[in-house]
Amino acid sequence: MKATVTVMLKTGVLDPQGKAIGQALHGLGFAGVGEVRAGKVIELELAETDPAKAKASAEDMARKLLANTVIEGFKVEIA
Amino acid sequence: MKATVTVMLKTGVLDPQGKAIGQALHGLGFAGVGEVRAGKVIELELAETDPAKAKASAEDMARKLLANTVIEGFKVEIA
Amino acid sequence: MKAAIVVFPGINRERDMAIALETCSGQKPRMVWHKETDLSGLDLVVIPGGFSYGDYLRCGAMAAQSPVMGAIRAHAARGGHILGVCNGFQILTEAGLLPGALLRNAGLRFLSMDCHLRVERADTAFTGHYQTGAVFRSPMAHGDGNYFADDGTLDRLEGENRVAFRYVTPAGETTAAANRNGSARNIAGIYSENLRVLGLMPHPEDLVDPLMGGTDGKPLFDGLVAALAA
Amino acid sequence: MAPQPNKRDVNQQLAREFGLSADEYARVLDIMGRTPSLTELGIFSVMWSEHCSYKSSRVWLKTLPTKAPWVIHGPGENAGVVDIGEGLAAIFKMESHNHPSFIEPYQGAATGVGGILRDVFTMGARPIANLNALRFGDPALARTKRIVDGVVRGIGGYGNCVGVPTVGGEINFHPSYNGNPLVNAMTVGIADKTKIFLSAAAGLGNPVVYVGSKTGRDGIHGATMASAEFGKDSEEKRPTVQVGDPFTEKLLIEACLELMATDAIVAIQDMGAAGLTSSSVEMAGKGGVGIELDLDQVPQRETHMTAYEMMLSESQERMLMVLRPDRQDVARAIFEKWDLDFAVIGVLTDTGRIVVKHQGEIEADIPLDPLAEQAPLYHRPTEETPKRAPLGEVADPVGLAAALETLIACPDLASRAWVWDQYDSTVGGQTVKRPGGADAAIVKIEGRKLALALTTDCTPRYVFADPEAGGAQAVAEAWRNITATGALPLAITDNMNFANPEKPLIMGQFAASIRGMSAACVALDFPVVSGNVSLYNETEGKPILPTPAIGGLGVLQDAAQAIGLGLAPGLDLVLVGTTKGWLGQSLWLREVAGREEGPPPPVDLAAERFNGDFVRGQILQGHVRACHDVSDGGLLVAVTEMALGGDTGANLLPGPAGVAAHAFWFGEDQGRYVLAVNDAAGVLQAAAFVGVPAIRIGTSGGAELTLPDGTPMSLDALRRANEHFFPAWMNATGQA
Ligand SMILES: Nc1ncnc2c1ncn2[C@@H]1O[C@H](COP(=O)(O)OP(=O)(O)O)[C@@H](O)[C@H]1O
Ligand SMILES: [Mg+2]
Repeated sequence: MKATVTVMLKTGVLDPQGKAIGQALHGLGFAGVGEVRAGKVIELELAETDPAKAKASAEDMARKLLANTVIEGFKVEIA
Repeated sequence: MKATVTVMLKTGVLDPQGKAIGQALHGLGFAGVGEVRAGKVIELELAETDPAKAKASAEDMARKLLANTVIEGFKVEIA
Repeated sequence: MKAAIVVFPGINRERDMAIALETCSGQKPRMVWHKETDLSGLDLVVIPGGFSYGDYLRCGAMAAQSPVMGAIRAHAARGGHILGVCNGFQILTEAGLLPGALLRNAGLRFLSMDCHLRVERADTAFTGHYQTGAVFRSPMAHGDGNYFADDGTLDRLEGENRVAFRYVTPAGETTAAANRNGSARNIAGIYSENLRVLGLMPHPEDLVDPLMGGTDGKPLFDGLVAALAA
Repeated sequence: MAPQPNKRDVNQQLAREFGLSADEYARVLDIMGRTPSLTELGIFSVMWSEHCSYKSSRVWLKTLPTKAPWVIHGPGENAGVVDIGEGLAAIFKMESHNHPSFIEPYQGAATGVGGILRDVFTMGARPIANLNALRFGDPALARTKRIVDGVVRGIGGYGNCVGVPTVGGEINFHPSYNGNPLVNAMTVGIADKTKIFLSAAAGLGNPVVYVGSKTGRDGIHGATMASAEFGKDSEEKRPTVQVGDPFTEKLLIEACLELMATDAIVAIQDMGAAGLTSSSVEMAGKGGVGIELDLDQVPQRETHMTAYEMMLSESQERMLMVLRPDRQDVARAIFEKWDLDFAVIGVLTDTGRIVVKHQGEIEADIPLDPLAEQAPLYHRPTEETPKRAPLGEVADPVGLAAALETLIACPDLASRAWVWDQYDSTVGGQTVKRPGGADAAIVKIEGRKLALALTTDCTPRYVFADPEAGGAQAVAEAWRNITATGALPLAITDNMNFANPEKPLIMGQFAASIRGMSAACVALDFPVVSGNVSLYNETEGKPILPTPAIGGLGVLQDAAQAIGLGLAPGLDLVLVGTTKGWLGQSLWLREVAGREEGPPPPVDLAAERFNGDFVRGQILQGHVRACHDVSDGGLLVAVTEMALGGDTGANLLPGPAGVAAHAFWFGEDQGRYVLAVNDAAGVLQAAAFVGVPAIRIGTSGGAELTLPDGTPMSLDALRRANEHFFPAWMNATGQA
């Protein structure tokens, strides 16, 4: 199965990269762009075939390594 | 609307980050982890209310700025 | 002083650190490979700078999961002293041995230049050879040195007097311009509760020889030697 | 099973797509005595490419002076090796990554740094410094900005991560580089001079070992791939940009150096351009042995890779070694400790052939001698660049103050701090003079007093106007920059960046540059020990300025003797060298008078040497507190840079009668230095005694630069002007 772990900075944590992207988009003439947040996505090929177990395992990976929960939140999707 | 742009390295392009994450997961004892790919996700708040237009606009942003199309591909989701 | 330097794959300032420690203590530190698990009998464990695991994913994240971290925790639990510089600081926060996190520099660029640091307290093993309020120069070189912690944590750090150093002007003022990486409250380094674990972003170890442009960093190591020499 | 590109018909048409001329293909047929396989054709095409065979440049490169008593290995090895005393050798080379940096600036520059590092540590040296030489197009173009941003990030991203300090470099802007930036990277390493590792394979039956990263389809020649019939999944197989992995490189450095401390290695070579092909062919060829490769053993990142793809892949961070069979296990253990792939992929034979096997088939079987000896060699026609008409009198339109303000703010002279602030220049703890601190970077050898002085130099506008004088000037400037720190110049590496050699004028630029460089190398005892050639640097028929970038290396017995360029208060300023007021091709002429005309300043090599030896002597005797050579922008710019460098003003005296003020202060006459000394009288007397021209031009002190006409210029204002360009340019619209 494929697990996709999306890691974003928590609200309240300053995101200079998101801010810079927002500014650059304005500079390029894109109007109507509000807040921009930048995060990471990690795609994992898992041998596990049970979606629930795969999800639990990916969440475990996220907690232990993929996200730093002091500053980041995460979300796991299984496909 | 919210647009989520996911940017991943194209297949065939070396992904040193993904490789290192994969090794670290093995080191932590996670079995059954195959290929790992690391990418970026950019969440954009858009003033646009028409989903099709929002998507087209986000794709344009991805091509012009968010993705480096020489080595990266992207995907846009609208919510 | 029995000191060791922990080497993770990708660490690259271990030799700088060894030179500084040897210069000030006259003894070569023990170099510890990240797969070792016994750090008993040491006075000081240093996690030096560099790019452990390439800084991939997050700086310090993978190193914080290394086998040696168990021994480092045990050393901390024994009341041992730990110094984490740059990547070492990032690793200590990722491992939860120090609070907060180090985010991308506010300007999103790597910063390699000298900065000025103000010593917030001179009564720790690390700062005994400085005066409180003293300002010293130090090289820094990092892409992710923007110290972050939530307000509650920051208030607690300040309340407990656990801020070790702040980025300041040469005159000692905590201005925004002096705080190039955007750190919360100009924080450049912090202590653990027992004041025996210090993490900081700049590299005092690269300024212990007048040939390299000064000895501003030397008192930190001299102080450690004086405090920890059994 | 994926379609087999190896089954593609090989014929003259395909050979042309692979870049082989009809003649060259005929020679291939002759050598092989049959139609080559696709893999064989691929091997011939890369080995006979300009990049690997130096077919257009070789006849000229051979004329470069490459010998001196201190040269241990000149051109021909992975990098040049010079004896620096105390049993140590400095190993260094410069290499271009121009085209990749245009396609993908970050990765192009990053992999350029990675590649040159491997050329140096493959010889047994620990890399201790990186430098670079960069040329970009017109700053007014958005594209230029994007390229500069990416290249600078890429160089920093790779060098900072591997932990080798980036200590120097140079940057020029000119519209001729609009579609073709130049990214030349240089690495310097240190080794025990009795433990230099070479690439000549030896020992029948010895294992051929592959270490490092896995092989993917990176950088396989674009034209080749695009025209091959790959079927449905051709998108997947498009040539891919090489991505650098500095973390793996760092592990590779440590693992190789650890292995080199044993006696396991017989020969070693990095896999650079044309990867497995050039490394295996060159190692076997140099050793006069045969080699057999079993591609099934090659660590692979992707599935269904063909022999052709594996042989031509330019995946980064890989090395090829020949090991002593009884030390194979020692070696394997070291690479496993560092989490790197280690695979025995072949064996040395006595056949004199390279044989490549894959999945039970022989994919290539080529005799090595003819592959090397019958490689094409061209004496391409040359045409001399016409001499420029003399400039004649040029009136001063604005005066000294306004011209100085313009010059120090212009892109070619503006402070590069924005750039070097992104490079870790102190890692290693041995950087005595950082970027901006002296004319050459000074890096000490750990645990010793001994230090190296390092610089990169070239003034392409001079080379364009007069390739011979420009070639000599580039070498002379490198020598002068090293001298200005007190170090003794020892040797150079070069990176010959030129346009299309099939055009006689371009080939003429190349030949004349080599002549000029050679003359300077001989006169200054400054031989060439390594280098690189990058041709066809043009887009849409627009050639770049000819750019023979020079990387210079010098040595200082005691790092404490090195001096910087920053002024301290209370010193006398002495100008060494003759000033006629040469404005031809000067920056003043271009930036202030708006003209790019005239011949460039002539280089009097005898005077250059004479003046430089005098200056170095004064420095080593301890008479000089700061020193700066006079180059781009002329004397007033040099003094301003010294003032800003030391945050100390100066009071300048009028120049001699007979030279117009603007020509005296902005002329770019060669062979000159500004010295800041305690005692001008002593230095002037010493100069007079040996016949070196020297005059006192002012004193240092205060917070202003007071021009000879009495105009005070505040250092703060000058600094603002000098530091404005890069940050303002880069922050103009947000960067992601
Ligand atoms: N312009 C030059 N001047 C002197 N030596 C050169 C020049 N160009 C190439 N060389 C030498 O030719 C050899 C092959 O260079 P190159 O193909 O760049 O090596 P690599 O395969 O390591 O990339 C090296 O020894 C190099 O120093
Ligand atoms: Mg090589």
